[in-house]
This record gives sequence, structure tokens and C-alpha cells, in this order.
Amino acid sequence: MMLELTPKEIIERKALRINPAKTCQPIGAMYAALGIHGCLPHSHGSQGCCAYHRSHLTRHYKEPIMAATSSFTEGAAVFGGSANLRQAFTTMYKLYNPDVIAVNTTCLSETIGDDIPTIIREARESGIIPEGKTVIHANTPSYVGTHITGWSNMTEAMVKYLSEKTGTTKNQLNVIPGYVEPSDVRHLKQFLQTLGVESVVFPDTSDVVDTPQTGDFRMYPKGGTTVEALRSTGDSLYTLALGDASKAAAVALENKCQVPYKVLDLPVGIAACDRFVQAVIETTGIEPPESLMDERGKLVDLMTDWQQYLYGKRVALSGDPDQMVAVTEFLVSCGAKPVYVITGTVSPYFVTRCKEILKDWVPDAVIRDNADLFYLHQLIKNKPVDLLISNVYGKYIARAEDIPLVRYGWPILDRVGHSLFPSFGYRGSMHLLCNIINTILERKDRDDPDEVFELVL
Amino acid sequence: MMLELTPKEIIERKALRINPAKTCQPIGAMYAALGIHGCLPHSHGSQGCCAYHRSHLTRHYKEPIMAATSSFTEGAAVFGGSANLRQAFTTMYKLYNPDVIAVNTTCLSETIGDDIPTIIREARESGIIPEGKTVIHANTPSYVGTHITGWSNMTEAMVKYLSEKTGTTKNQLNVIPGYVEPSDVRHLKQFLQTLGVESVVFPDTSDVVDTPQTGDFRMYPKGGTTVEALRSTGDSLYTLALGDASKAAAVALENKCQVPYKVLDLPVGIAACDRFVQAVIETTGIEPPESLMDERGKLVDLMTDWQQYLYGKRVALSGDPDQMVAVTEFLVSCGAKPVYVITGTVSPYFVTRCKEILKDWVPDAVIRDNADLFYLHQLIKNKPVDLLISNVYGKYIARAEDIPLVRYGWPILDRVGHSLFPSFGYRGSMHLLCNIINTILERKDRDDPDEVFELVL
Amino acid sequence: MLSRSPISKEETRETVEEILEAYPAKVAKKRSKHVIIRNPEEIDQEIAANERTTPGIITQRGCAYAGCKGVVVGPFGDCIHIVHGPIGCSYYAWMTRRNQYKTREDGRNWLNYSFSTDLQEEDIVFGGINKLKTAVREAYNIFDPKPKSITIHATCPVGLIGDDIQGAAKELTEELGLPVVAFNCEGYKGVSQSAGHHIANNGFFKHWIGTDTETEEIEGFTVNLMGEYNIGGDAWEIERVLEKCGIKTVATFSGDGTYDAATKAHLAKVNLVMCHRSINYMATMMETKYGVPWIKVNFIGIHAFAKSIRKVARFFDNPELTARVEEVLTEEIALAEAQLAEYRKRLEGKTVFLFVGGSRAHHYQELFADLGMKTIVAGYEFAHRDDYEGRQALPKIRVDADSRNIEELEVEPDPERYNPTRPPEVLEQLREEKVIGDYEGMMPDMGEDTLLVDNISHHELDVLIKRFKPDLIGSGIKDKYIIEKFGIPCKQLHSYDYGGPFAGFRGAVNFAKDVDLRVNGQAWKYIKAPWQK
Amino acid sequence: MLSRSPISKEETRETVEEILEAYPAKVAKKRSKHVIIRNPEEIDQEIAANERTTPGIITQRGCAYAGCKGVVVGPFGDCIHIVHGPIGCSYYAWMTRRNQYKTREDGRNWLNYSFSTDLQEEDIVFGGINKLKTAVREAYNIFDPKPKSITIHATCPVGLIGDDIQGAAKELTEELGLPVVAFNCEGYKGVSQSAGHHIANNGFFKHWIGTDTETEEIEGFTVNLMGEYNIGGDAWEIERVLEKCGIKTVATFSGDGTYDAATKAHLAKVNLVMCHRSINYMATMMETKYGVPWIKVNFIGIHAFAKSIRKVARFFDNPELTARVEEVLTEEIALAEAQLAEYRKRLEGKTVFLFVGGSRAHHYQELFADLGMKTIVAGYEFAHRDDYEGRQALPKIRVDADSRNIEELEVEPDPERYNPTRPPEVLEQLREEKVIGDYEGMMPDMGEDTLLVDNISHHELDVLIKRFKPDLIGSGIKDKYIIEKFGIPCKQLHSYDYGGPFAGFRGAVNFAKDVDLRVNGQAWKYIKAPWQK
Repeated sequence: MMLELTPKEIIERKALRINPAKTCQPIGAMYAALGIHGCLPHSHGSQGCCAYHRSHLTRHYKEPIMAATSSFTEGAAVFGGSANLRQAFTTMYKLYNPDVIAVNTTCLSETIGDDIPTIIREARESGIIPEGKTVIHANTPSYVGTHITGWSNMTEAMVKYLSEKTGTTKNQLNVIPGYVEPSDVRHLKQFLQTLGVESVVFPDTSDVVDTPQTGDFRMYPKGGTTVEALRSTGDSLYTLALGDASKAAAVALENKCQVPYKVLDLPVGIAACDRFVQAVIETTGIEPPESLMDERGKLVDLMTDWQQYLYGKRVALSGDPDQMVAVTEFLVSCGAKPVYVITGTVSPYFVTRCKEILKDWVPDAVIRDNADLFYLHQLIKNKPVDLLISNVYGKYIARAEDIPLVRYGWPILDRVGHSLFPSFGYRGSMHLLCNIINTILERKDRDDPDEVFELVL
Repeated sequence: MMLELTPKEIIERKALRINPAKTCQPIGAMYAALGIHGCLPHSHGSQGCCAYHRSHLTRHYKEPIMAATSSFTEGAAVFGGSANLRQAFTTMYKLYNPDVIAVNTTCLSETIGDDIPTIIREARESGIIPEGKTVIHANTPSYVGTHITGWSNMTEAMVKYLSEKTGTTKNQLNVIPGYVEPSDVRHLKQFLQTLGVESVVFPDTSDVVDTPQTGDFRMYPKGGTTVEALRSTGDSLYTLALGDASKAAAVALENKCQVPYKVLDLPVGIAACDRFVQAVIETTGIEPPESLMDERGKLVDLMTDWQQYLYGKRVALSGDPDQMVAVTEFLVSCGAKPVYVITGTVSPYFVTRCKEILKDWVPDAVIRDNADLFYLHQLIKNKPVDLLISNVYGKYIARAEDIPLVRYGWPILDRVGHSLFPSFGYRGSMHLLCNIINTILERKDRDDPDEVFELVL
Repeated sequence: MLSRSPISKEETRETVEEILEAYPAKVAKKRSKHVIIRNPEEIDQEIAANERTTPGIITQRGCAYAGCKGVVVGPFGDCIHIVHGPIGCSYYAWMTRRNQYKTREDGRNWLNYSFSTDLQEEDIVFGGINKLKTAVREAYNIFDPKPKSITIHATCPVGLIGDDIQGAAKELTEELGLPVVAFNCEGYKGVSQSAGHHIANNGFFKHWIGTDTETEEIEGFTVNLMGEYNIGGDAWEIERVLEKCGIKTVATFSGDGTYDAATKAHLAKVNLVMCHRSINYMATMMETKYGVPWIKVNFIGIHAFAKSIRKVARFFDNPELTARVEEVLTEEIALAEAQLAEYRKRLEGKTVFLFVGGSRAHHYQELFADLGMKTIVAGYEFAHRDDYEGRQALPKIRVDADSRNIEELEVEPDPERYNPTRPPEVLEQLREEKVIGDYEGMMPDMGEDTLLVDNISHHELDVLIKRFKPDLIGSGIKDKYIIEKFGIPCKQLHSYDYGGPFAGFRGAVNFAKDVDLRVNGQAWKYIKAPWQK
Repeated sequence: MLSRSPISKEETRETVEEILEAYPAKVAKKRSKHVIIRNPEEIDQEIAANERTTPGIITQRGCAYAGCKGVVVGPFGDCIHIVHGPIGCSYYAWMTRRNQYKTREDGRNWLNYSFSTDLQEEDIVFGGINKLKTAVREAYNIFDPKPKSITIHATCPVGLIGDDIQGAAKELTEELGLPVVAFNCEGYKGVSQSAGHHIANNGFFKHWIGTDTETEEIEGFTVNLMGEYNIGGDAWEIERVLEKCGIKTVATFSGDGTYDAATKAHLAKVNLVMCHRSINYMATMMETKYGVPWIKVNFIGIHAFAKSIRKVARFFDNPELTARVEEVLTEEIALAEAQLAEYRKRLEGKTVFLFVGGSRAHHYQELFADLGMKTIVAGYEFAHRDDYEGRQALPKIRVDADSRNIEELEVEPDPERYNPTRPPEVLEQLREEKVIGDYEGMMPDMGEDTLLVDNISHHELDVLIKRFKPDLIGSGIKDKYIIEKFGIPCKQLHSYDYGGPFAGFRGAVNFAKDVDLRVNGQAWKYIKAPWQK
């Protein structure tokens, strides 16, 4: 039987991570970098890192993920990687001619202590980096934080390298969407458009990691936030940072260009979407149009129509902090009971918000950051749940414990739709909720004996 | 075990219908009528008909379905129903004040032979129908055709009663969407808007049977094609009739107002969507914009990315003729093998088109109109399939034979999403295809032994 | 249950006026007799019921076919029920009532099947009787094992085109050697489903009841469960408790019912009548013919259950049984109360409307009372005056054109098999105590100034919701989403919203949970956006 | 397989020029030695391989850790493999290689688990060795049954911070009483995964091989399956046929491999080497130390399978075995050919590129040939010159800075256990016949003017696709969707696109179906809209 060796008894571990609910920084940085138009992410370290990150993102998106590497060998590990990076610039500009190169470090180059800003500066001075080309970097040591930290750091780097305050304020909002799907960013842009708000959404992986099949490979697809738009973020009215992962960039933007910011939860679920709309109302003074209110009303309709199948359901959740906070609140608004909520990232935000959300409704919920799936599985073995919401790795637990699984978050390597259908906004929340409801109903149908098998639900 | 008594041996039945794949005309007429703005459908017959139709549509949409009835008793059955209808008009105008009343007959009033046009005329003359109010009717005897026929007849009635040719041609297309979901009509309107085409889509049940929860019941929701728009259909450039069910109205419009028409398959699946776009190109001269081509490319991407899970899969299909034709072609374009395709409606269109589509790829496919689910189940018992695509009633077969089921078509009484997420257009086709693929993968995961259980698919 | 309505008398009167004002004058006059403010001081307070719905009214009601095939006959799973008519009527009655049925050892179960003659235009023109006969033969031939009985249900056009389905049934009974029973339940008969119940009762009584002539006696405290349709498994929960008490169910009409049991029903010692409306014909006819008395019971609500089962114990008057019943009640009530307590905290004082069927609008008031909730408006969809006013109203009911057409069987005591199950003097005593043969209706259980609305229309519902803003409405599928669009949760009490059982003790706990999730469900709090508040 | 490329020599030359022109001059010069037009007339045609990838190149290659833990060591399911380093490396190697493993009776199976020390900044600063020891103890303590062995894999920073994982392993081996084996497979070692293979081979050879000192002999025609990783169940299909022939597998390195079998591997009579690149170290070391000869086999493709198993029969030279092998081949080939015929009709003459690993770019050419398809461009991701040119190239390979750092074990014949499994003169004869101890590489099997591209880069792939427009490309996950965006189907030949088995006879039929659906799949026809055509 699957994962049969996992014992029920939970022993606190001091050193051993089993079945992680996280990975390391560089992949997050690479993903963020893909959200810049015309950008080639570059991994400064052994070539295995880059291979793993590209493979992993490809498995999630079923799309080309283009990135280069400094291909360290033992020599570089001993003497430092600056020669490799210089060579890499030369090669990339000759072969791939990117508008932007976004360099992220790795545990190797960080342990060595390569000084990337200096290498970039010297490469620019020596003409290795051509005129007009943008190079940014983020330090993303694998032994600090997680893939979420990497995303934050690279997004912050966009601000640090590119945001400019010209003195002329633009009538636009900055929106930082969080480490989310291209479908979410796409929907977010539509949502803002519906609200009648001008905005710069960054990073923006839509039309980058969800490109059409046209018979013609494009190394730099048409999506991504342009450098020009990134520059203009310093002149915006306001920054809305969605999720804790987006906060660092918003803070950097305030420090650098004095653009005020609000940090909001990801707009997933009725309450979080409402707060997002309200924040837009408050920062821009717009009135939500009828079409948006209709979508909102449909989400509420879905919630009231189907509450009976959600009410009181014990749900286990594993995923990244921002997603978990949003889904936890969404489930509570639907009457479900998130009893175990874990994330692999260290995140006081996650712990505080989940506790706030659950304190009255599920006072004995287990909420743990810096946790892993082995622990979650043990919790479930000790007291089962009705539903598991998790990234793809939850499938082993779901099978072992015969629990219905809703795949949500990152990564999803074995199903299709996440990059096409958002969970953001009222509409995205409907999509997610339909998925949850239908999964519960599917299980009900499976388990109902013949004589109570229902035609209508 | 479910449906255990169904024998494998197939005996041709002359009289007995078992587990129908159809219902009778009036519900289709009622559904079409709901697609007129401000319309109260009225069922002229026993009150049971109206109760059944309202209940059934409500179970499918989880929405209020408002309709009135002539509440025949034995007296009306003997002496005719004109008094009931007159009384009904009086009651309806006093109590509910609809802009439009759409009367459909039933097997009872048809057998009696009530002359609806005369009753309407006389009611109008005697002032029972107030000035400015619209009353239309369709003859929908339950013993002729099916719910699809009823929808066709009521849609045709809209043309017969309302379409006008003023002599000034309008730069607009008429599009008749077929007996489809409000999500489909909504998407169709967006699709036409993306193409930059002015249009009258009728009937249009979006924003009628998929209304938001606002805490305020509206008897006549904001959706539905307006009488004004219906009038203007006589001045349109062209009519695009989607599906065979839409043909009658298109023909009537040509006869009455000389608007030329094309009949197209429902725009579900890559090829049918392409033909729809091509028809719009040919009738209006527009160029499809990039955003539309992107959606198209994403659909193709989905098809090429996931072909291996669809290729060669034996699929059984049951549903209404227009949906079945479209899905059959879609499946073939994805490499799947529709081996049994049935519909409950008598439909030479269905038979001809399915044969055309399948002749090379699945030459021994069983294609049957006027068939029922008992027969389909027997076919499956004789040679199993990998997937069943059907309305809700397929769930008994799916359970009995342990076949994965994709719910598609009408009605779906036990799952959520059909009224919110379309299957029309490139985007809707993606939604349907994702659903099919994920259903297949879910089954694969269920059936794979532990040692070949896959993380990545 | 007898507490006054929290809505003031004045407000209630104004509301009734508002309701009536909207109608055309004649309709208003008619409806005024169906909308009654409860006045416990008025002796024999009356309410109009079982009358025609005015055409054009948006009504909850269905037809005779629905009452016959859909409600009473359909649940028998070991028979094949063929609908003779165009396809729709068979299609719509296919599994939508949620009558649950367990396949017995003989493997017979056609509950998930839908059978129809699917009449076409030529059949309407030239007659459908041959098609019907062929269909019955096909149904017989296709299956193995054979059905225990085949029933035929006429829909609207069949009566008009003159198909002699009774003759065909007789012929086929002989030909196939199994009872083929035809029901002339055309949709236009009567004024609602109620006509169909009566027709179904008649058919069963004529063709099934007493046809087991071999079994002479069934030992023990035997009962039939009458008018219990096993929606959501209610019958199973009732039977669980009955069995625990030592009471044996012979037949159920008709939830989870089998043909064989039905043919032995006349041997049970007493009939327990749940839904008075749909089955009282059978109960009284069995009493007349076989001497089986009937007890009106209500197994919905824990206190109602206790009251009902004590009546049964009283009927048998056996010290052991009585002791066992009390033991079981103590145990079950304690367990249920413990579980209900938590819910009652959140439900106490909430108000309810009930617009359901022919018995549940009454029965569920008792369960809501168990939860501390007040039913402030109630009415039946298709009941008669006796269901409101009690059987004492029966003599006062005028036979009108619509009811005259429903056959009233002439029943005599069976010369050989009439067998009163208790001595005549005991029966007399029980009758006096109203233990047997009586039903007092809904009205006595409604508190002062509560409102009774018979055959509620959409318009009335609309006004009542806006005026009284109840916390919950018990109703059916057609109203459910109308009600909920007003922001008020609705509990379906026909289909149970696909939940259940709600009968008995475990059912009451189920129900409490279900009501709680609706009345206190978080989702409702989001109807208005924060910036709209 | 030796037919010329359908692309003209001139076109091929131009293409190579186009490829090289795009590079910076120095890089072009280097790459020119890796991109070779096959000329069968040239004796000992050379190709550069196993050299550094130029930084900035978008490459297929991974790292030593991937080759060691990911490829060779990971598949042993009854052991716990702990990755010592930051979390990513353990996370990425978690189940992504699809090595299938069946839980044995003892219930040990940690394949679906991922274990890591999850190093944090303070560990990097202060050293991680104590955390590693704690982690190993925790892994040991948590589980029951205990793992057969625990392995430790160092990732990049571990070497730099100086954690003595070998020392720790030794200490823990004694403490826990089970072999704890450490691999210094830091990602920067060597130039590709290949370094990791070598490190893994060394570790196993030192710590596992020959450690079963109790078993003295295993009877029968025994073999080890070496360099077979049971992707998609390949090993099981191979074993099915071997067993049918009467050949017994002792150990598999390492698909579906167990620790116990590995410790007995030295008792097998011959090693069958599938992936020469990843396992040849072990094969030669076992030959030296224990006298077990090795045969290079290819079980991919039905004719390749036949050729390979005949070599095995030749090795054992037993008439019964030989007869049985021929019998099985006749049966299996006939069955497979019958099924392949239909596919071959649709695939004949189609062209293929192959850019995979260290053996499949060669092996699959034989299977494609079975399907009538032509491999016109091929190259390995991380092979050495001997994999292209054959082992005769070995003496010519210069040891460079990157390979010098990978330990070469000094191996001597085991004084007690060296036991040649065939008489010396027979072995000599077999060696002369190239049955044992030889691999001729990919090159001899490539036809004139076909192209060999070692360590292909994205740019080269791009040019080759545009120029040669192949019908199918066999490659890996990173290239797959790039290739497919060009409108050309890609078959993943690392993960098999989550299909398989593709080895052996049934595998060949699976593969034919899989290739057919890609090459002839309907979906590709819709890439252009009708109005674009």
C-alpha cells in the first residue's frame, strides 16, 4: 500500500525533512523572471539546478521554459563563478539576444560568495552586456527560505533595478499578483479592466507560460511585464501587493519611490475578493460595475446553493502560505472546516492569518508553517479528513488514506487546467469552488450504496 | 448491483421505451421562452406538466424557473381549454404583469384541439390581453418529437410572431445558439463581440437562469433577448443557425423576411469553432483578432499536449443531436474513438453528420437516433468503453459498468458548473476537454497499481 | 407548539389583505377562504382545500399521474411500472422522488428504470392500446427474473383517445400469469396529485390487497407502515425503532415496498398511517373489509415519535411490549436530546414557514418544535379539509365536480377474512380514546395568529416572505431557489434536499444538523458586499 | 539502419555551418567537434564528448547529483536515500525518474518518500554534519521495518563547507548496524550527470557488492541486469522474456533493485549491460575483482533483443538454453511483428531525431528501425566518446581536469572470491567474438550523412528542426514543448511520457502505438486555422 511505512505516531523531528511541502529559492526566482517581457532567466550555479527548475516548471505548465545556466564545474566552485557568468553573458547575447537577463544565484554560488552586482557592473563596463540591455539579479540562496522567497526576491529585484520615480504621478495602480498561475494574472488584468482601473501588474507570466500552439516556437513570447511598464511603477498612485510574497517588492517600491502600498490576501474566495475590490475602490474611487457585481452574486449563489455539501466537511490543506490563507478563509465562508493547514515555508503571516480565520470556527485546527507532507499524513492518520486540498504531492496521501483530492496550488504535474482557468477573482473562485464541490459529490456517488445512489444533488 | 437486470442480449423493441434519452416538447418550449426578456412561459394543459418542467429545469439550473399553467381539470379536458387560457391571461396580467407571455401546448390541449391563435386573438380583442403586451405561442404536442422539437418550435414562434422586415437592413447578424447552456450563450455573445460583430442572439437564457444571489428575487431577471431585438431580426444581414434545432427559426426568418441563413454545427471543438469563425468572416468580412487566435492556439496546444491520453480511447456518447455531432467531431480531432453515439430524438441530421465524421476513423461505430439509454447500456455490456459522455442519466450505466463519466449536455442534475462554464467557443472547448482529460486521468490514477502510480502525467 | 405567532395579529391581517388585494376580485374571494388566521377560540375553524387552482396562478401543484405513479405506486421496486402516454411523464417521474429501495434476495429491482409506451402522433390518432399491450409483453420478455406485477399508468391523452387500459390489463394478467394493474390517473383528474393517490389506493385495494390467500396468520405485534414513502431512508429508521421495540412491519405502502408483502398486508394487526392524505382510503377500506384498524402516527420529531409509538403500545396493550417501548424511548430520546442540545442553542426561537404536500406541513411542525423553532405559517399543497380540520370535517365536505370523477369503491366486510384484531369492546374504547381511526388535522397544533395557507401561490409566498422574513422555509424544488434568492434558506421537505433520513431519533439529529447549516450557514452573510452595507 | 540520410550531404553541411556561425568564435570551434556528419568510410571517426558545456548555453544537461542519486542509487526501494543539502535537490529527484519498484514481502518501500537534511543558513555557516547524523538517526528510528541500507548524497554546498559525510557514514554504519553509504556527488562534479554515475558505481562497489559473504553459489543461468532502471516497467518485460528462456536475474542495477540482491550480484555468471554509460564502471570492476564478465545488450527493439539474448545464449553455450531461446524468440517475434505491421504501414520512412541520455539515443535507433523509421540525427546528452566510437576509443580519451576529480578505484582480483564463470579459453574466444567485454558505440550504426550531435544545445535543436523538419524527435522534458511548439511531435525517451514499458517485445508494440499516435495524431492537423491555409 502507498506510503505504508508512515507511522501514526508523530515524533518531532529536528533534522530530517520527509516529503517536503516546499522547494528552494531559485525556481521561484526563475518563475518571477519569466514574468518580464523578453527576459531570459539565468541560473548562476551548477547546471543541474537550471535543469531541475526548467523540468519542474515544464511539467507544471506543459510549456517551453527557457533559461540558461552558468554551468559551474569544480573549477568554478573553487575559483568563483565570475568567469562563468561573463562567458554566459557573451553566449546569451550572441545566441539568444534577450532584452532582459535575470540572474539568480544558487546555494553553490552563494556559498562561494560570488558578488553578482560587481560582475554585472564589470560586464557592462567591458561591453559584454550591450547598450540598452537590462540585467537584474536576485540573491536566492537555496538554504534560506523557499521557492516563495525566491519569487519575492526576484520580484523585489525588479523594483530595485527598474522602478523609477520621474516626479509625474501616473493614474495607475501597481498590482503584484503573488506566485500564481498565468490564468490568475490574466484574470486579474481583466478584473482591473472591468473595474476601469489602469494598472501595471508585475510579474506577469500570462502569455509566457501558457502560449498557443501555432507551429512556430517563440523564444520570447508576447507576454510579460515590459521593462517600460516596470520603470513606470515608481510613478504609480498605489501598490496593491497580493499575498505576503508580494510584500517585499511593495515595500521596496515605497522606500525607493514613495509609492504607498497595501498588502492584501490573494483574491480567492468571496471575502478576499471583496477586500480587493474595496481596496481598489478606496485607492481609486471607482464604483464596481454591474457586471462585476453579477459575478460576485453568482459566486454567492454557488455558495448558498451548495452549502450542504461543504458544511462541516473536515478538510486538510497543504500549499504555499498565500494560497493557504485564501483557501482557508474561502472554505470557512462556505461552512467547511479546515482542520489541518500546513505550509512548507516559514511564515508568521500564514500562522497569524490562519489562526485569526479559524479561531472561532475550528478552534482546535492544526496550523503549521515549516511543516512537511509526512507530518500532514500523520495528522490525517490520527484523525481522518473528508477532503484534501494540496499540490500534486498530496496524491500519495490521498491514495494511501482514500481521501478525495482537489489539486490546488503549485505544482500540479498530473492534471490540466490550472494554467487556463484561474482561481482569482469571483469567477476564479467559482471555478475552484465548483471543483471542490464536484470532487465531494464524486466521492459521495462512489460511496453511496446502490439504494441511496442519487439522481439529483 | 445497479441496473443488474439489463440483459446483454439486445432484442429490438417495437413499443417499449426504457430509460429514455429524451423528454417531450413542452419543456424545450419553456426553456426557449425563458430566453425572451420579461417573458412568462405558460403551459396550456394540466398543471402537472408545468410542475414537472419547472422542477426539472430548476434541478438543472438550481435557479427559480417561473412559469404558469392553465391548470386543466376534467371539465377543460371535455369542453376545451379556452376558458382556462382566458382566465390564465387575466390572472397573469393582474398578478405578474409580464411583457411577454409565451404559450406552449401539451399533449392534452393538442389532443383536445384547442385553437391557440384564435384564443389569443379573441383575448386581445376583448381586452384580456392589454395593449402593448406580447403573446406568442407554439404548438408543442408531447407525442411529436422531443424537448428539442419544443425548443425549435418556440424559437420559430419568436420569428413568426415578432420578426419584422422594415426595409432598412441592419449591420447585424442573427445568431440562434441552439438548446444550450446560458454559459454558452454568454460566451457566444462575448465571442461575437471579440470578433467585432453586432448581433442579435436569440433566445438568450443568460442572466435569466444563472442569476446572482443578491438577496432580492426578481421575477423577470435582466437577461433574455428583448422583443425589440427580436423584431429587428428581420432586418439583419444574415442568420447563423447553430445546430439543427436552430434551423426551423432560420428558415422561417428567410421565408418571412428574406434573411439568408447558414446552418452550422454547434461551435464546440476546434473544427466546428473554426467553421463558425469562418462563417462570420464570410458573412461580415471581419478578420479574427489576435486574442481570438490565441485562444484557438491554446485549444490546439491542449489537444497536442494531451493527445496520448485521448488517442484510441473508446467512448460512448448519449445526448441531444446537436451536442452529439459536435462532441463526436471534437473527440475525433483529439484521436479518441466514439464507438457508440446515440440520441433520443429522431434526427437524420445527427445520423448523417455522425456517419460522415466517423466513417474513416471508426467505421464500425454504432450511430442511432431515436434510441434510449437501455440500448446504449446493452451495447456497452457487449463491448465495453473507456469513457461515457452523457447527461446525468448516464450515471447509472457508469456505475453499473464502472466506466468514468463526463457529464455533458442536458440535463445535469447532480453536479455544478455547466451553467457557469461554457463548452462553446475555443475557450469552452478547452473547458470541456480539460474535464474529459482529467476524468480519464482520475481513472488512470485509480486503476494504476501502486508501483506504476505516476507523479507526473 | 401552541404558542402564539411572534407576528402581531394586526400585521398578519394586513398581510392577508395585501395578498388578496393583488388578485382579480373573483380569485381574491376564492383565495380568502384558503388563507386563514388561526384562532384557537373559534370552534371548528374552517379552511377551504382541495379546490381548483385558478388558471394562470403559479402553483406548487402537480397532477393525478404524479400522485398515482410518482408517489404511491412507483416505490414498489420489484414491479415494472409502465407509463402509457408520451414520453415526458415517465421521464419526469424517473427517480426524482427518492424512494429508496433495497434489492431483495430475488434480485428484482426496476426502480432505476423508466418504462413508457412513448406514444407518437399515429398512436394518438389511431389509438395506443396495441402499443401498450406490446410494450407490456416486451417488458415481460426482456427480463429474467420476471417482475412480480406490472402496472400501467395512463397520462392525459389516453383518456381522451379512449384506450381501454383496464381491459388490456385484464387480458394481459391472464396471458402473462402475473397481475397487470392499470391506473386511469390521467393528469387532468381531480385538482392535484391528491386524485392520483385515491386512484392508486383503489387499484391496489382491488388487485393486490388480500391476494395472498395462502398465508393465514402472521404472529406478533404486526403493523403495516402506510403512507410512508421512504424518502431518504425514513422507513428504515422507523423500522429500526419498531423492531427494537418488538414490533414487526408486514408491508410498507409504499417506500421500500414489495409486492409479496403488500399481498399479505391484510394480515397485519393494525395500520400505522403516516401520510393521512395519500393513504387514508386504503386504511379505511382495509378496516371495512378485513377489520384492520388504523392509527394515525407521526414519526417525525422525537416527541411525536414517542406519542405515536405509545399509541401503538396502547393498541396492543401488552405489558411486555409497553415496557419495551418505554425502555427504547428512554434510551433513544436521551441519545437524541443530547445531540440536539447543541443545535437547539443556535436554532431556538427561529421562525419557519411550511408549505409541503399533504402531511409534512403538519408533521414537521413537531420536529421544528423539538428544535425550539416556531412554525408561523403553514399549508398543504394538495390536502383536503380533514387534513387541516381533522376527520370530523369529513361530513361537511361537499363533493364537487372534480372529486366526483374519482371512483369511490364500495367495500363490504369480507365474508371469510374479516378478522378484527382486537375484541370489539377494546376497539370501541380505543376509538373513543382516539387511538385508532382518528386524525385531528394540522389546525389544533397551530398557535394563535399563525397563518394557514392552503395551496399557496407564488404571489402569496412573495408577500409573506417580504412581510414576515422567516428564518427558514420548508418547501419544494420549484420554490426553493425563489425563496433563497430572497436571501432566506429553504429546506426541501419533499426530496429532503437529497439528505435524510429525518424520521425517528437519528433522523431528528440529521435534520437538526441540516437545518442548522441552512439557518446559520456562513455563506448567507456574504449576500451584500462590504461596500453595500 | 545503415541507410544514408534522406537529407543531402550538402544540406547537412550547410546546416552544420549555420549552427556554428551563430556561436561566438571560440564556442563555435569547440562545438564543431561535437557536431559530426557521419562518414562510414572514415576509419575511427571521432567526436568530442564529455566536455564542459559553455556557460550561457541552454543545455539539456543536469548534474552529478542527478546522475548519482537520481539515476543510479535512487531506484533501490528498500533503502532510505537521504539528500544532504538544501531542500531543492531532494525535492526535484522525488519520483520524477519513474523508476518502478514493487514492494517485496518484507514491506520495505521508501520510493515514494523524499528525505533531506534541508540545510539552512546556519548549517552552511557552522557545518551540517551533526544535522546529517541526527537526520540519519531519525530516519532509522521512525520506521519499522528498518531500511536495508541508508545512503547519503551530498549536494553542491556540502563539499565547500567541508562536511565529512564519509566519516559520518562510517560512524553511523557502526552505530546503527546497517550499511550507511555516503556519496560525494556534489552538483559541480564533472560536466554532467555522468560524473554522478561513476561516483554511484564506486560507492556501491565499495560498500554493497560482495557483502553477502554467506551465499556461495546461485545455480542456473544467472545474470545481473546492469544499467536498467525500470522506467515504465522495462525491466519487468525484459525479465519476463529472460525467465521464459530459463535465465535468472540475480540483481538489477538499479530498476526495481533490492539491497539483498545487490549484495549477491557478484555471484551472477554474467553481467548484462544495458546503459553502458552509467554502469560500465561497475561491470569492469566486477570483472576484475570477481571474474564476472559482461555482455553489452540492447533489449530495446525486437531485433536488438534477439541479437542480445543470442549473445547470452552464446555465452552460456548450453544446447538446451540455446534451443529454448530460439523457441521463445520465434514465438515472441511472430506475435510482435503481427502487431507491429499495422503501425509500420503508417510509420515507414518517417524521420527521427534522437537526443537522449547516455544509451537510449543508440538503443532506440534499433526500435525505430523495427518500425521502418530513420534516425537522421542523434546524440547523447552526457555520454563519453566510447559510447559513440566504441570502447576502442578508450585509450585515446584524454583525462581532463573535470574527470580527474572523479575517483578511479584501484581494483584487484579478490584473493578468495575471484571465480571466472567460464573456462579461460572460452572467455578468450567470447572476447574475440565480441560477445563479452565489448561495446562498439553508436557510430557504426549510423548511416552515411546522418548527423551526430553531442550535448545538443537549444540553438542547435532550433536550426535542425527548421532545416530537417523531422517527423518525430525523441528527447526529454525540457525540450519536449519547445519541439512541439514547432508543430513536431516529441517522444520523451527519459520518462517515456509516463508510458512504457518499451523494452522487449510487448514494449515494442506499446512503443509503436505510442509513436503512431504522435506522428499520426489528428490534433496536429489543426495547428493552422482554415482561413490561414
